[in-house]
Amino acid sequence: MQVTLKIFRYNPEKDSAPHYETYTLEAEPTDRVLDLLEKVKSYHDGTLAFRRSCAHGVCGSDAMRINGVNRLACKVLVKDLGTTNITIEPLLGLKVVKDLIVDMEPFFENYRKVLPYFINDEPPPPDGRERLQTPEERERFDDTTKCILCGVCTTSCPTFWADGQYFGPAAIVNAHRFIFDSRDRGAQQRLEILAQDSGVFRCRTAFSCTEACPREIQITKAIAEVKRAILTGRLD
Amino acid sequence: MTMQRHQYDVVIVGAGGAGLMAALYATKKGAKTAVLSKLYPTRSHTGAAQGGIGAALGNLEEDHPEWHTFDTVKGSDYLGDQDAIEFMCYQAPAIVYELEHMGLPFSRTPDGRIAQRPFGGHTNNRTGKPVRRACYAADRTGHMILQTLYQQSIKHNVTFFNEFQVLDLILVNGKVAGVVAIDIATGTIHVFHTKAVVFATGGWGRLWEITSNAYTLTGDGAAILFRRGLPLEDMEFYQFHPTGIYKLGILITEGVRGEGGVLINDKGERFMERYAPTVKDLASRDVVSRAIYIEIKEGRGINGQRYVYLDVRPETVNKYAAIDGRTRPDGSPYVVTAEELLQKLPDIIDFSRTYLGIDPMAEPIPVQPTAHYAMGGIPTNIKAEVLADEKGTVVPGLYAAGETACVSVHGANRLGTNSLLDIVVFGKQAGIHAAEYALGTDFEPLPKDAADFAISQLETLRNSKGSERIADIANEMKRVMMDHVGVFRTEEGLTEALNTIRELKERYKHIHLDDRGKIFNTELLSAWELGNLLDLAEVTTVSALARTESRGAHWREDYPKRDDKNWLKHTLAWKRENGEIELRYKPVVITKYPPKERVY
Amino acid sequence: MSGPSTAFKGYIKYRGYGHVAFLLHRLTGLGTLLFLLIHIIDTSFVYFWPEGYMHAIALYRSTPFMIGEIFLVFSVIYHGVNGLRIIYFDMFRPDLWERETGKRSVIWTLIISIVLWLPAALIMVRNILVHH
Amino acid sequence: MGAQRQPRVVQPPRTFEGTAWKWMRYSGILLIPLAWIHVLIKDVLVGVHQIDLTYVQRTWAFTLWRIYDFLLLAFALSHGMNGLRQVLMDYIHSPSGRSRLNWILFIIWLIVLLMGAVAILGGVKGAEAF
Ligand SMILES: Cc1cc2nc3c(=O)[nH]c(=O)nc-3n(C[C@H](O)[C@H](O)[C@H](O)COP(=O)(O)OP(=O)(O)OC[C@H]3O[C@@H](n4cnc5c(N)ncnc54)[C@H](O)[C@@H]3O)c2cc1C
Ligand code: HEM
Ligand code: SF4
Ligand code: F3S
Ligand code: FES
Repeated sequence: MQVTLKIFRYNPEKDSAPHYETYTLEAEPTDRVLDLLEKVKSYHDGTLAFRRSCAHGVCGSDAMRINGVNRLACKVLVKDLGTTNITIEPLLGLKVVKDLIVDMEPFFENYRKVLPYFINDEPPPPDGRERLQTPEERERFDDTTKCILCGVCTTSCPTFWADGQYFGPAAIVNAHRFIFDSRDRGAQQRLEILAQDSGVFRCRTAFSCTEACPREIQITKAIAEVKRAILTGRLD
Repeated sequence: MTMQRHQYDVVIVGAGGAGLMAALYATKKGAKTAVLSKLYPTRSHTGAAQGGIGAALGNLEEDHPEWHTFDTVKGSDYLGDQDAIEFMCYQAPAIVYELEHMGLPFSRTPDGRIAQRPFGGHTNNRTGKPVRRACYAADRTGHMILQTLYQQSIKHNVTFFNEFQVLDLILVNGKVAGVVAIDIATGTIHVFHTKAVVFATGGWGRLWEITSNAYTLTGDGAAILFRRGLPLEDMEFYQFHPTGIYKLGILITEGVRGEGGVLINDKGERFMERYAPTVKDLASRDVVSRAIYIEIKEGRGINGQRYVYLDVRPETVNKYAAIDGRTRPDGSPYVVTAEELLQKLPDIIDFSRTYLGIDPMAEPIPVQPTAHYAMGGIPTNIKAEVLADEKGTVVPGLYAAGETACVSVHGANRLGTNSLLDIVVFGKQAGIHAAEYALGTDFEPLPKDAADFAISQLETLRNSKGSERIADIANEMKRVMMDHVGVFRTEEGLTEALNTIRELKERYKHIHLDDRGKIFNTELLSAWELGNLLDLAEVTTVSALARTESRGAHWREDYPKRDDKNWLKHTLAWKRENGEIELRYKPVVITKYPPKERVY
Repeated sequence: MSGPSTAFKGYIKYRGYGHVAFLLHRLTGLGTLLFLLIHIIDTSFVYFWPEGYMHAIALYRSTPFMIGEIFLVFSVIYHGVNGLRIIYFDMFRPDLWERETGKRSVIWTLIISIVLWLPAALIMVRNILVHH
Repeated sequence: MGAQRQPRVVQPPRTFEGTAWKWMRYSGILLIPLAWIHVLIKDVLVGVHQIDLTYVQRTWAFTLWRIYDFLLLAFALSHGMNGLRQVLMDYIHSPSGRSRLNWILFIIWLIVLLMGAVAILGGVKGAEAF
């Protein structure tokens, strides 16, 4: 089958403003959009720039806007798009560096603000073995351990588009992962940070994050749980 | 070209599991440390690892580091160095607990301990039956390790230079003086003046057409050192994982077979019974990959095609578990439900749905062997110090760890779960020893022309006037490697491959780039990476051609027997000034386990 | 780069169920607020400036304003139904913020709002026809 | 395992945004009857053509309606103005800008609230004349 790719192009070394470029190519219905981009880069225009690595949705490199929705290019097959006209644009809310590549640094900066690491200064068990955790306690935060920091959610969030100071869903997801880990002791600190002006209460439950997350993390639910933890102080 | 300089005690190249572990330890030891990675750390391919990390914790049944050691030696087809293997397997429990103390969210047993599952080649040494040794976090173990180590790096304020691709190593008087890197976002060249360097750049699965490896696994570290006159060890040993998704190569973890999945041919037979009567589908990877190839070759691929089925439907699992007499730890018969499998293997089920449109709970998954793991690489000792020759001479200040290194703990064939173990154990060693070395020595003066070689490499590519496209050369290389330097090898095929690779290296000199810019010139860097791959393809083939025996992952149809008399030794390959590859050999360290025939 | 212009670009170009609900909730909320402000002021004229109040009422009786009023009623209904959805999920059933239930609830909210609005709209349309 | 388990409670941090968030929800619930009944009666059942000074005066003759209208005024205005504040926070990012915004909205809120309140209390001017 033939597909038409309309790709956002911007090279700061050459272009004064972004523009769109259209490419027509042969594709299989089972091709990933990433395969199409590789094809364009290999045989049509080597200057096209995009990030990619694992090619199967686990590294989080190739988040971009495909037909108006944030996705990983390696996790969308042509047949799933339901059209042969494919528009590909960079993520919204982050500075475009070149073509489909955006500057992810502000995203990671927000992530680092929520203390996204295990905090527990108590000594581990004297036998040197693992801290115990029941399967139920482990299950409590399982969903949010899946995050690959792809940025799909945060850049689909209308609050973040408008205000880059908002920590964004990805940061909250990673805070959630620790807040609800029965072994962790940093919940108080994290919740205090998240209760501030740029924290969870900026979430307008726009839900785009949940709809788009390639790891199918129930983000809005996680955010609601964090809000509730802040308001009630209960972490169950 | 604009250039910037930096000075650090220790520079770590690569931010996968090995690099991050090294970075954490070097930073904790007080060395001023920088991590350079061409990817954001969390994009590293460690995150793709699924099944588990091996450690004889004995949380579910009796197990001992000694058994782990023996299994690894046997799995390596006796080519692994037994002192190193013993070291790694005895370190394993402590390091897994250490990861847990860093917050790694392992799956749990009902009594709250780290959950473990069986994996290929890991056995109870008394009964020969599979043992539960792989510590796991669902089928996302590598993801959790990578995330946890990155989180700890943030906690300990590790310095990162993200999207910095290292292009060259600077040695002065045989000692480390620095590395040269390009800031991908700006195209600026940076020279890092340093006392110690740890290479942790991962594997090079992109040499093959069907691979489980990321686009970015192009063997940069190994190729850089090779070009700098250092040897590469055991390059002929490259592992093909038996179960990659048909045509795509995406990995389906051995954990699927650990949970009871079986391989089925076109006649509906569980063919592994014939190849490995005791452990069957959980035989080690080389054995299973070859079995699949033989089935395909003998016309028993599904519909005569080049794949077989991996069947993990609950009814199939339960049927064969009953036949095998498999039990739960409490002695009850092993019976699974779709929910349980869904919980233990969520990502596998997701991959099958996304890429194949099938539900593995209702249909079997079409699989074929996929290029997966480099057993060989930069020769190191247990302290992760890089070795310059067969006598064990150390290159002062140079360290390597992870998949790019060859300690050698995997010998001719790696057991599943041993790589994640390898990267944390030896990543830690590299971090500690690099920091200790750096804190006790002075900087070598950095030569003025330090960056010249790297710059000239890039400029040659950028300004090349040819018409060859990178993709054409790469595809041809991948095809010939798949056909002739894959699971089965012959002198004829290897020779043909070598000729083709050398032709491709000629063609590579006449490539054409569309992008001559500086900012995010990923085309330029892909071209540079292709150069690395071609170099590695050549050493791999030359090493394979010389080894006239079959051992582990290196299977020569024309020499189908293991030949301990002539070949119980490691290959070391050098690139000489004139471009020729020179091979030399060094003995295998054998301590407790004399070579025996390997049956599963 | 984040900022108002990026945000407006996103509002227009981004596709998603929850996104539509968010936009409608915001628009209807702001619309209602605008009307409310005007309405409080004009109602206060009954005390401060009764003649002004009659002017205002006359204005409200013109057709364009009466059509606007139909939309106002929709706004109050939609904003209320959607507000209830948000409140219910947030405070009582965070688990309903899951992908499928979340999407479905957006559609149901719209359906319920329209069902509640239609009879009111019919009556109001009739009012317009009767008076003009 | 007992000693291991974290007391799964923390001191709930109290912030303005948290309170505002709760406020939007509580006032929202109250506004359902308040706003809907008001709109139903005034815009749908009665209609602007029936509404004039006399109508207003008749309804406000009942104290209950005055209380009702006052509650509606207070809740709707506070809910709406806080909603507007939240919306504008999206577009105004600097702390100084935000504090200026808060003051401006607060003043508008106060003035409008007072105007409405005075009217409800005072009723139709010169009503005694009727
Ligand atoms: C799909 C899959 C599943 C696996 N499952 C398992 C399993 O279940 N158990 C197990 O034990 N093993 C498993 N393995 C193997 C194991 O995951 C890898 O061998 C291991 O993660 C390699 O780690 P590493 O740190 O050496 O390299 P990687 O994680 O690959 O990291 C390489 C790093 O080097 C950087 N880098 C590379 N080149 C350059 C350069 N030129 N300049 C700067 N930086 C550079 C990259 O940015 C990256 O950060 C699996 C492998 C794959 C592919
Ligand atoms: C009918 C009952 C009402 C309910 C149940 C309700 C509910 C809500 C809720 C829950 C929110 C918060 C949304 C969030 O935090 O994401 C909200 C926001 C808002 N409401 Fe209401 N509301 C009602 C009536 C009104 C009225 C009458 C007005 C106008 C004065 C109004 C104006 C607003 C505004 C402007 C916002 C902010 C919108 C945004 O943030 O995008 N609401 N409403
Ligand atoms: S929560 Fe989902 S969408 Fe957001 S960064 Fe993580 S994986 Fe990506
Ligand atoms: S898209 Fe944004 S507003 Fe909340 S529900 Fe998701 S974070
Ligand atoms: S390339 Fe890794 S997520 Fe798409």
